[in-house]
Amino acid sequence: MSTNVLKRQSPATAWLAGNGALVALVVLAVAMSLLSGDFLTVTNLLNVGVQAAVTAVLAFGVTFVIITGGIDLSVGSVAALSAIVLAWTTTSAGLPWPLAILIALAVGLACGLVNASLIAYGKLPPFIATLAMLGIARGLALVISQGSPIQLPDAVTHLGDTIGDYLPVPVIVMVVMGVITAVILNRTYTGRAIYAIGGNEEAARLSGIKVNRQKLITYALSGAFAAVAGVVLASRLASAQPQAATGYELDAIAAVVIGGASLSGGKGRAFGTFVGALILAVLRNGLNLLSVSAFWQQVVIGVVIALAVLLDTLRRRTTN
Amino acid sequence: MSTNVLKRQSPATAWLAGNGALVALVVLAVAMSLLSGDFLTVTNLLNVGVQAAVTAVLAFGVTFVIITGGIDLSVGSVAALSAIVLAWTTTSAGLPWPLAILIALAVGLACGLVNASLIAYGKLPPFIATLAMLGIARGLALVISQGSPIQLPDAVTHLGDTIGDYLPVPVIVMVVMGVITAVILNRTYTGRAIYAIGGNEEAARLSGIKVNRQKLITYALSGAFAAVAGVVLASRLASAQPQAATGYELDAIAAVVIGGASLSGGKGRAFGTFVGALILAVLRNGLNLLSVSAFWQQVVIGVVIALAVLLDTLRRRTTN
Amino acid sequence: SSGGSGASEGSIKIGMSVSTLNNPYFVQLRKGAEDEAKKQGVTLTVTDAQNDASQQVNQIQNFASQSMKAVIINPVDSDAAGAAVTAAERSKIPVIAVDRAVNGATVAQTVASDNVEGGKLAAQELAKQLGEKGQVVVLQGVAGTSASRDRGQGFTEGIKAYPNIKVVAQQPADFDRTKGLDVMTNLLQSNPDVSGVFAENDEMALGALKALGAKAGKDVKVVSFDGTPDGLKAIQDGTLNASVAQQPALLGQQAVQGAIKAANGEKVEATVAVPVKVVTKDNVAEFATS
Amino acid sequence: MKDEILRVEGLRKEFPGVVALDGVDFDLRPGEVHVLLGENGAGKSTLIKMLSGAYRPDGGRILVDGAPTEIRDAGDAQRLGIATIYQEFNLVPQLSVGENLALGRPPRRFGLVDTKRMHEQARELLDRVGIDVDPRTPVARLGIARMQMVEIAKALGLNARVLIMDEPTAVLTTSEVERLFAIIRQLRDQGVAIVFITHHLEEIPQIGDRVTVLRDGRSVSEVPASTPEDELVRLMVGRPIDQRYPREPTAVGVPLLQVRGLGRKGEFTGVSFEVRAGEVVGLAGLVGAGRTEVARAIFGADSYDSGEVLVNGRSLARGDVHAAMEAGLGLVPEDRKGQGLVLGADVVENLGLVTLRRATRGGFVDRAGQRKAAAEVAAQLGVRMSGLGQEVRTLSGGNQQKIVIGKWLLADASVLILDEPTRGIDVGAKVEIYQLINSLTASGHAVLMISSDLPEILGMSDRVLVMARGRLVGELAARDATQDSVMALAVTEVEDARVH
Ligand SMILES: Nc1ncnc2c1ncn2[C@@H]1O[C@H](COP(=O)(O)OP(=O)(O)OP(=O)(O)O)[C@@H](O)[C@H]1O
Ligand SMILES: Nc1ncnc2c1ncn2[C@@H]1O[C@H](COP(=O)(O)OP(=O)(O)OP(=O)(O)O)[C@@H](O)[C@H]1O
Ligand SMILES: [Mg+2]
Ligand SMILES: [Mg+2]
Repeated sequence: MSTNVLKRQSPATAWLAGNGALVALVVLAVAMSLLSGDFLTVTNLLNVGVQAAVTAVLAFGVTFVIITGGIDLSVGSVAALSAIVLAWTTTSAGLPWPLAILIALAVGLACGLVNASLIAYGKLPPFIATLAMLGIARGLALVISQGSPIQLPDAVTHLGDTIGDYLPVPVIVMVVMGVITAVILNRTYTGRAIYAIGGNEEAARLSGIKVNRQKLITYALSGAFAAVAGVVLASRLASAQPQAATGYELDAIAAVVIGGASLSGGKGRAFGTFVGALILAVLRNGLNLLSVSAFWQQVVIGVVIALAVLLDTLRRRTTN
Repeated sequence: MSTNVLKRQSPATAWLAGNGALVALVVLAVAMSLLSGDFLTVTNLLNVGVQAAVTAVLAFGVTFVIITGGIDLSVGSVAALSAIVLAWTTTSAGLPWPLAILIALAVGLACGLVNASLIAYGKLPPFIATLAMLGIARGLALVISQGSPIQLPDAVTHLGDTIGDYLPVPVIVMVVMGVITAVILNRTYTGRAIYAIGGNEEAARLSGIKVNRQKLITYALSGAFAAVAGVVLASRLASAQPQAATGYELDAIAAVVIGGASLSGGKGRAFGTFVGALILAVLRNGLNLLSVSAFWQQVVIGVVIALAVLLDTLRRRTTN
Repeated sequence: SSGGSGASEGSIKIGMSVSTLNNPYFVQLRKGAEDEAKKQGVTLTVTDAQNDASQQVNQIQNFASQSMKAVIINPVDSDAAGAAVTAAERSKIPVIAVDRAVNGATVAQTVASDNVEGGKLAAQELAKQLGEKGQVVVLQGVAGTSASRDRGQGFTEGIKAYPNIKVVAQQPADFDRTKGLDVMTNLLQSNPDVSGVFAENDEMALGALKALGAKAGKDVKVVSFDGTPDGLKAIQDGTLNASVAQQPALLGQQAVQGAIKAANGEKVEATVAVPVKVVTKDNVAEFATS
Repeated sequence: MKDEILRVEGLRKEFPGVVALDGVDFDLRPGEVHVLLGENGAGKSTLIKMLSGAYRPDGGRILVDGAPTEIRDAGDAQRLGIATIYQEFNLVPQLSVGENLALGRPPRRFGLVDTKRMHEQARELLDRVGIDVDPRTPVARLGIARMQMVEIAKALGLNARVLIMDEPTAVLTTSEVERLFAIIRQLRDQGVAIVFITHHLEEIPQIGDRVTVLRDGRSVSEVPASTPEDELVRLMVGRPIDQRYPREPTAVGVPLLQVRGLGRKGEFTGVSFEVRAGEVVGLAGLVGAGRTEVARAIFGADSYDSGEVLVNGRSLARGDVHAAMEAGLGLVPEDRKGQGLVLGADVVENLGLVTLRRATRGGFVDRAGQRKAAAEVAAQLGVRMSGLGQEVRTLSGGNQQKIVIGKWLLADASVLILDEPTRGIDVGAKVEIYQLINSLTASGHAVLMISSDLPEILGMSDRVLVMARGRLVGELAARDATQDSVMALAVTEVEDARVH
């Protein structure tokens, strides 16, 4: 319309500008292939996929929350609790496994709803509500399991298997959950409402969006995704550990933020989160392949995460 | 004045409204005294003070950062690194301990400055920059110590002692750091600038505040405070542990938020943070005294933290 | 020591600070202690220091304010525990150290099995299973923890005796089963010819077994540490070749016995050595039942 | 020229996708009020942001006192004696008024901030602009108008040689504007050079000396402030506008909105009125009269203590925005940044927010349909943007305001409450909005319009309600209402309230 429209970005440039983390991932992958001959093999890449799966699924759930401007610290604990509930209901309670999986998902959902109620109705800061849930869910996992791992029945463990030679179920689950996340965020009412709430909660409210109800859905999604991650985690090991996924919340949040979301809300995408989770997985995998000493690993991981995001911000500044 | 200013709060009400956490602390303390006869003894209260000290000092440092709207996940690791550096310089390098303490503080400061540079100049999200530093500082602590704890010379360990019967040095350090925090926040240029940055960074910039420079100071303070906490921690244990203070960042942030700060910035006070740290310490102490089973403790801590903050938000809603 | 003084024993309160309960090994240790306490009719309070030395000091201090008659400490770290013990000493409460020694302060009794020694035994057993040659990887625990340090040190010392065994990689898997699986998977990419694995605890070994799949126990020999129920089961199944069992329940039981004696002012021996035992398929039956 | 304090030559500024300024010339002398005039998005704010150090130019140069100068940041501008009141407020909501007035330069004693002196200085400044607030009040508690006055006080506190004001009068009522003009004249007489931006053309001869007109990022002409309004409009818009307030009254129908005895402790009491189908009702009053509070209460944005709101004869639950919307109410809030827009989202998102529910079928949003609808309103309102994907944050102030109105036009509310709807909107676009109001009433909808712009109230309403001190103090038919009669009502009871 106006005359002063001058530069138009090509679609490719625009897409890249929105996917800065992807550039970092490619750089990292290229570096790893150069440093280790074992990196760029089909099996290893599948391994990376499998190893990214749990973090990625957790991170997809956290993406919803972060877009609303909230945070969910409880996902690791909720994953562990759901896994323990799954194992306990199939073994001690003797329920059939499909029912047990449903119960495990319901537990995750319930944890999310408790978070959401504290936040939406109790007006607790999300940090505090989900920190409380971090302790509560972990404690309950320990109480139920009496602190010991619980074996899973064989049927469930197939969720951790590989179909044929090249189709690991965790990778399938990750991709499916990623697609679900993308569809919810881009195409549904809740998805669009979430962006508005994160961008300006007051404006969203005055536009008729039921902010509390949407927050309820958001945290419930995060809880349910955490439960899925917990089921995948447990089935990979054929056993549920009460202390599983400790500290994964930071990994999940990091994946979301590396993927371009902002903790102040209103921004974030499923694909970015996916790339963020892959960056973390490639990094850990590569360090193992390169046999970096245990002490130095933490240093290297820190430096690479900072560099990856730095690459993104610098690129964004130069293209603007 | 005009008729439409009807409600005026009494000073006491206003003060309480600004110190909601204090109410929660009092309720908690009363509950503990009723439940356990051992709680309300001088020794035990001193214990609580000593046990709160490290978290409180870390939390004071984090308060600056949170007021600017940032976050510092690295404080636990930085505390450990500073402690290791202190122990290493006094033993392996054989430096006199006052010099070693200065070096340890300098290390904390330097970590803070690195965080700040990444955030202010590299435009990294604070979450990512300090998450990277969390790994880097921890890794360096392990590298320097070769993974083993380092004994501290006796002179330094007095920092963990009790002067006479009733003056534990950690408590003194905590109070001093708290007062410093309060003065910086309320009375110095930097303090006021920090609130402005957290409240509206653009407005702060356009008012001539050098935002980047103030952020540099903020994170440097957080790093230096973490170093102080590290020194206190190590002197209490008479040894520096490379794995010390793991996960303390969440406690520190929780203390700040319980104390009334908002993670979106612009709000937060030294006294609130202090009360937040005390709430956490009373809680842990009380649960020990009450012999709550280890698994249930995490559940109870979670529930009580949520209740404490809930009490505050409910009270605030009814008075408003 | 029971029987006659039953009335006074009923009022004995003992506090126990366990380094961490995030590991079945320590859960068993606690169970051994609790069972013994019940049997002897004493009140036992167990706290979890969550692998945090300073939290442990706090807990011991809190025990002192609760007027415990004796304290059992399972140190997060031997050096750091000194400060904790001093706190109890000041209140004249006898301290029993269990599983790990306390440095820099004197305790009434130390009930322990030797991690360094265990590491050496693990090296010997792995060497034996490998026919004294091959490539070995080590799965390390949380960097900087004493368990990881001591076991690693013992293993490194032990394996030196076998020049044909080469340690090709040492990577941290943080005592965690999932990480054991992931790290082992990755190491198999860079070291496909590996024939032996030493894991610094059973949990990581169980993860590694998953990664090794059909090779576990056969083409690749796996030796680990702790002898937890899941570990013993894997030995029975033939996937785990050996685990250095520390009999944690026995440790807990002995510690409580020592604590009761000390609380009653009886003399206790300075050290009680609970033997570590290498559990293999041949002798697993005796452990699995206990 | 020798006595020039500031000169701008060929200034150029590009943003991704937009050339905001394309060779602007402009000069400023001490003791003059130089008005910048231009349509929404013409580049006025961008120009002054380069003088204040908020942006750096991509081309051209700035001369201060005849010497080419680089203004790198706000600190540089302050040192050069340039103070700026931005179009979008730059206050820190959590901090007190006093703190905001001293932002970045608090008085210090022994290196420590001297709070007492800070508040004393604040008092003086607040007195100077004539608003009655305790310097300890957090800014977040002030309404938009008083925030504007605080902004003005803040700039005055800098004692600058050059004072730049970007649409300071957009949210002020006549009396505040007069107060402001008195201050401006006083400063001008002291030799301060003033840049003044406004879309209220009638203010230009009152306060201005010279006018520079910007169009599409270029300075198209410089004329004296006495130039007739029509000529200014032609220079600015490129075509004449014959009818500034094109109200076409329609047949009045049933009451759509009925407000009965609405009250909230300490803010407003006994507010009763109705708005009927086909009607535009204007709500006038001084700043702080409580009009915004009443509007928000009606819409459910805030709760109320007593009274009742009926839409289409049906009573509304209090404090429930969603229910109000379902019943057919709409509200264009006065604070576009805080309440109207998702600044980080694009034009389509913002325009589609109110109608999001309606665009949803089976949980899925028809985004193509949203886009199409957005493109239509944006064209109707003449939103100047690089495309529908432009982040709303980077739109010019007036264009942002058009988005806030646009999203409610899409909603097709049967009663639309407009709170300062044309704040910051240029003359051309205002007429477009008035036409839209006409078509709303023509199709049987009703409009309640709150405005501090009296000519707009008088020109566009069928009835005028006047509020003062939280009460409705009078009602005038449009044909009887004059600026004086409205003002007389607005101040009668309020005399004492405003002085303190
Ligand atoms: N940060 C930015 N990024 C991209 N475009 C921008 C940015 N800031 C301004 N623009 C564009 O520059 C043009 C000029 O905007 P400016 O704010 O200067 O207009 P204005 O004359 O002040 O208009 P108004 O009267 O509406 O306030 C507009 O098209 C606007 O969209
Ligand atoms: N002089 C004053 N002293 C104290 N409080 C005031 C004063 N003026 C306004 N207020 C209060 O400040 C709040 C918001 O002020 P604002 O100027 O936005 O009022 P408003 O009702 O929106 O005015 P308007 O009628 O212009 O829309 C209201 O609660 C109002 O009662
Ligand atoms: Mg403008
Ligand atoms: Mg108003």
